[in-house]
Amino acid sequence: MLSLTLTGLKLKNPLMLAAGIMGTTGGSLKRIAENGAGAVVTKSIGLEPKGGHSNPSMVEVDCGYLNAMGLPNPSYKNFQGEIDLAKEAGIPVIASIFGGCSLDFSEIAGALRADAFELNVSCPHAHGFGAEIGTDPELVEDITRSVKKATQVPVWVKLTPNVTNIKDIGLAAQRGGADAVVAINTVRGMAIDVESGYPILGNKFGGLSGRAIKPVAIKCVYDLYEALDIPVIGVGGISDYRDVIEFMMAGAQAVEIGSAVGNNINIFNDISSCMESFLEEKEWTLEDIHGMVHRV
Amino acid sequence: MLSLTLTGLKLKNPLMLAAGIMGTTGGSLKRIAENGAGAVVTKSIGLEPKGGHSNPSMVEVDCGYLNAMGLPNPSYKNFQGEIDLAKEAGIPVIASIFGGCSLDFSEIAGALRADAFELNVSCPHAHGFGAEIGTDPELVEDITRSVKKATQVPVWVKLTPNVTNIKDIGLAAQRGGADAVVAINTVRGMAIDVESGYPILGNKFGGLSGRAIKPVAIKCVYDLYEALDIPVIGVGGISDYRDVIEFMMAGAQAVEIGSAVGNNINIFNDISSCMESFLEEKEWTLEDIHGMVHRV
Amino acid sequence: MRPVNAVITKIVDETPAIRTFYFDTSFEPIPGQFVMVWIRGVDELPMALSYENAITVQKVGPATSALFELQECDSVGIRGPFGNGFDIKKGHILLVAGGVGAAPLAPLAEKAGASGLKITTLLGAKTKDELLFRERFEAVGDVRVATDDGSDGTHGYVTQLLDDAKKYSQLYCCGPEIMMKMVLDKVTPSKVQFSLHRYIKCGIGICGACCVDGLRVCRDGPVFSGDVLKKSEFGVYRRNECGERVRV
Amino acid sequence: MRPVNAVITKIVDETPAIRTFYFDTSFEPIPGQFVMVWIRGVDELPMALSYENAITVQKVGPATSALFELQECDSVGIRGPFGNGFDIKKGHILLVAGGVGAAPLAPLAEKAGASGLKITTLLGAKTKDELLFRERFEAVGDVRVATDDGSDGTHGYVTQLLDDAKKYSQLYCCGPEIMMKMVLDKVTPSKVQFSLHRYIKCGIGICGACCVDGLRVCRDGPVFSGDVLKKSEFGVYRRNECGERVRV
Ligand SMILES: Cc1cc2nc3c(=O)[nH]c(=O)nc-3n(C[C@H](O)[C@H](O)[C@H](O)COP(=O)(O)OP(=O)(O)OC[C@H]3O[C@@H](n4cnc5c(N)ncnc54)[C@H](O)[C@@H]3O)c2cc1C
Ligand SMILES: Cc1cc2nc3c(=O)[nH]c(=O)nc-3n(C[C@H](O)[C@H](O)[C@H](O)COP(=O)(O)OP(=O)(O)OC[C@H]3O[C@@H](n4cnc5c(N)ncnc54)[C@H](O)[C@@H]3O)c2cc1C
Ligand SMILES: Cc1cc2nc3c(=O)[nH]c(=O)nc-3n(C[C@H](O)[C@H](O)[C@H](O)COP(=O)(O)O)c2cc1C
Ligand SMILES: Cc1cc2nc3c(=O)[nH]c(=O)nc-3n(C[C@H](O)[C@H](O)[C@H](O)COP(=O)(O)O)c2cc1C
Ligand code: FES
Ligand code: FES
Repeated sequence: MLSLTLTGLKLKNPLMLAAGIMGTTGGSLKRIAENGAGAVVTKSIGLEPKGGHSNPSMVEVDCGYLNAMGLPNPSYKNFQGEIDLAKEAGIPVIASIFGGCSLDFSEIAGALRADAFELNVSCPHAHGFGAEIGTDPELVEDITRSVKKATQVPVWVKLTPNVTNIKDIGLAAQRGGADAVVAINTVRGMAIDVESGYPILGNKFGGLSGRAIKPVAIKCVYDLYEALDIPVIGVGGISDYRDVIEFMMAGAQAVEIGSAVGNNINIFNDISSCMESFLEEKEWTLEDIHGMVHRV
Repeated sequence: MLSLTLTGLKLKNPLMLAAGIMGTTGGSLKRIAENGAGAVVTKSIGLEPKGGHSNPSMVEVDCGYLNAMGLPNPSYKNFQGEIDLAKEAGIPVIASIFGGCSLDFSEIAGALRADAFELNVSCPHAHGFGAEIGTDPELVEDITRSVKKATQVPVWVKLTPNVTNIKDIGLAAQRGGADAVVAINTVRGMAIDVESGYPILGNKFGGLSGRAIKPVAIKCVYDLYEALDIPVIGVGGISDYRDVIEFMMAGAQAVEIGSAVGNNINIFNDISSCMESFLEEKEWTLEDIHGMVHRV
Repeated sequence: MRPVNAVITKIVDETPAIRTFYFDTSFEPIPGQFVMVWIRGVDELPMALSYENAITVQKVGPATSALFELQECDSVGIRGPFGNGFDIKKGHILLVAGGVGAAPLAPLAEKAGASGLKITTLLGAKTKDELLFRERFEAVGDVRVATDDGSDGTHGYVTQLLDDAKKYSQLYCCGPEIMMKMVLDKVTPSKVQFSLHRYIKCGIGICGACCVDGLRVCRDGPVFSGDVLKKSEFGVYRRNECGERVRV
Repeated sequence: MRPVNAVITKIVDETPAIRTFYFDTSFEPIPGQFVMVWIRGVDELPMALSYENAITVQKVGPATSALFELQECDSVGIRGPFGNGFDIKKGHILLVAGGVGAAPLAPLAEKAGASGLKITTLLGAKTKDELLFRERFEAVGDVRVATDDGSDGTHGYVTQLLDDAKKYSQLYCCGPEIMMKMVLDKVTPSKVQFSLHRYIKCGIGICGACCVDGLRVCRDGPVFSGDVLKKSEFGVYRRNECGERVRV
């Protein structure tokens, strides 16, 4: 009763592992798959191996986490084996990829085999002036279009909430041919150690994830659902089944779960079964709740 | 030991009441003043009396609150008495004001007597296309300049975090002649009732405040301190003295406290005394911690 | 807290204009506490809990009318209980209820009765039909009645029955502000607790919409001792939803 | 949790390359748990708690060198304790420690000793000077020593001392992965608990940097039973900070 088709992919449930969580090794992706996820998204993979920012790279804050991992990854040249291993679990494996320009993105997408690509256009490593490329509609459209040319599989574009108007970026992705958008990546944030005056993260600032950002993500999904024709995938602060329902009502066709996996590696199974009971009791289907808030 | 001069105003401590909290009546402003605040900011006051959005206008979420009050206010024509009453407590009273264009703002600032004005340029009622005026640098500069012409007292500009680059807006305020900027107003957010599919707020979406947004506010203050020459006033998620220290280290010269007043009306006294002990133990002055993170 | 989904299990017509809505959820209130009742798509209103799991509503405007259209099995969203509630003092207590003001006083009467206090109630309404919860008050003590039109009890305001206030250890009063002001002016302020009505927006003590001078009705109240109110704007003016002063 | 400010109260040179740093804060660990030690402005590193309030550090690179420059009264930021720690089983237990791997085993020995278990320790190091916590292990049981250069005890690896493994109820092992792999290959896997070393980024079980197959060293570990590791990548390869496979 939770199964669905998302941009052509068959999922047994709408709960996916978010990028960057337990996503660097085939073994960890497989473990999450076996724990009930409908699909898994890998760590964002780039052109060259990267060690990421120096530690501390993650810290718990009120109701969430701040992280600045700095996109550590083994490069796409060393990653196909991990994807293949993850595939053994029998669910779709989506490769998250990043780069500094459309050429980087299309090189990677052209070389990796995965069930879909998720474009992380919210990394702070763009060529040019160091701004996040995901804040520039033209760049986003351009990157999306070039990846669509480089691959046959569905292409999702993951959006940053750190923009004045997320609809503009979503529309750009749609124009570029995206099969879906994913919202949201982390929210810009910073924490300072009051004992010393040092920023806690090695990179000084980072991205906020976890329960703190759920209302922000819900609003982004709501706005994107209104503006776009392609599916919206929700992510940000999900920690129980009610959160998933809330995202779907806002307009998400499926969701991804990140930070909450840390404290509950079995969260996909747990949420699936709670969702089933909830929908049964309400006599609702996934279709019924999808975008419900726009209809009441 | 906590006293300071902020844009020419003498404050006994750097802890101010944020706009929109207990700020509609002279009596409530006075009560906060008597509970230890260094200064109080009024509810944002506009041209005409406004009843605001329909209820629910505020709801508690994880680690914070969502609100969409809709700027209820009695209009500046009915407000001087409240300010005068608040003044009886002997601390600076800052009038927060809003409008749809620079004419609205200067009309109000020209008519009200207060110790300073805080321009709320983050209200969603701008003339034109309904976007928040605080996201447009030119409008912000223009409004600031016209208020500066209309009044002799210090003018602070309160910024929204819902922009791609808050520095641009801060710089615009500075160019317009602002004496300080205040960051941040609430973060766009939404909550949905999963039992019914209704958005919980009468206005559908609203602004997130409280502990959830502190890392976002700290980053904004950090960025503004780097970019601007005028003082930055920090606000967002403060609930204890460590939060205040964190804001000041990020670059805030003073702070405002909003949501946390609800659960602790005596928070200004409480934080003052904790801050004094902390600074004494560390042998630090307010100057030492102001902007400390930029120097380590 | 987010609103809890409360399903209406029973609806009772108390008077021609007043109905009690029972829910499937108990809110375990202190008598005098209130909840915010969200009629989805319409409005959210403060309502005293008249039972552990019920509110008693007078139809006065759009939102209460919308509430009156709900049926059993419909649901509302409820936040709360909020506020302080009444402080029950020992001795012989007097309840002074005007109109729907009887709603928070009836559970107080029952709780005080259960702990053996002596209770007298002065119950007022426009007409005999509109007298609320008479039986609940009678079950725990004496009841004296006043109606504006003289259709039952004393002809006139319930405050006219208030001659022997001195003999009570504590007074509890809820009703129209005018009536409560008359009570405040007639008795020793420190001996009366009033449950106030102000425009409630947030309900959680942050926005300040409900302030009587610096006091938040939703958080510091809704129950206040008369001596706190004596020199305040209570009885003089209240605020409308814009925060403008409106004479009482 | 945010890092706690831990002030260094005492520094003890344990061997030429290993120092113990005592803090003003007790972390009340289960033996085998670790903390993330933030040397401000430099790096944050995982370190086992060698005492309730201390870590014992081998100088191997930039961050540990920076730590060695700190003095008493300096402070570090500490998050933790994290991880599962050792599961102490009844009977006669055997500890197998290689180099700084003795750090998490010493508090285990003391806790087991205090609850009356019989303890034998095989202690290995490059040279006699580098044998860590010998006295702590001797205080609670037998100790047999091996050094790579033969300067004390058996000449060679500590694993050479591992002939009579069957007679112990449980083995506890920490040291270089090569050495731990040799232990795993020599004994009944379900009878050994290994404390693993992997590159730790978040320390809280979210990022996945520390995974051995699907298992998170920082959260599901750092202590794993041998049978869990038997068919894993343990002893075969680990990941560098990019997540690339590196042969052990
Ligand atoms: C603490 C408290 C407890 C209350 N308990 C009860 C009760 O048990 N039974 C009962 O029938 N009524 C109670 N009320 C009053 C009730 O909230 C109003 O009658 C109701 O809000 C009217 O809404 P309406 O839209 O039907 O009428 P409207 O036509 O909108 O207004 C009629 C009157 O109700 C007032 N009102 C409207 N909205 C609010 C609001 N958000 N907060 C406060 N007043 C409002 C208006 O100011 C006006 O005076 C209580 C009020 C408070 C403050
Ligand atoms: C659970 C756990 C407990 C540990 N306990 C101790 C202990 O009690 N005493 C002790 O001396 N050492 C301990 N270590 C190892 C210690 O963390 C490394 O020696 C230290 O990080 C080296 O840092 P460096 O910058 O000085 O050296 P580098 O030159 O950076 O690296 C030297 C080695 O340390 C590794 N290393 C560097 N950073 C990390 C990191 N963030 N996480 C894991 N390994 C890293 C490198 O991969 C390399 O193999 C423990 C490691 C783990 C995982
Ligand atoms: C440790 C960590 C690493 C992340 N790495 C990536 C990444 O590589 N690519 C990406 O698109 N998002 C990354 N994210 C963002 C998450 O995928 C997700 O969008 C965000 O954390 C919000 O979801 P959550 O609140 O459920 O964690 C990362 C998040 C965390 C916490
Ligand atoms: C109920 C409520 C009403 C508010 N009204 C205003 C307002 O009128 N003008 C304004 O500039 N900010 C307003 N704010 C924003 C606060 O001043 C403050 O910027 C924000 O709440 C973040 O601070 P906090 O986390 O301490 O609450 C309001 C916030 C809340 C919660
Ligand atoms: S209604 Fe907001 S403070 Fe009472
Ligand atoms: S270091 Fe991040 S999961 Fe272990």
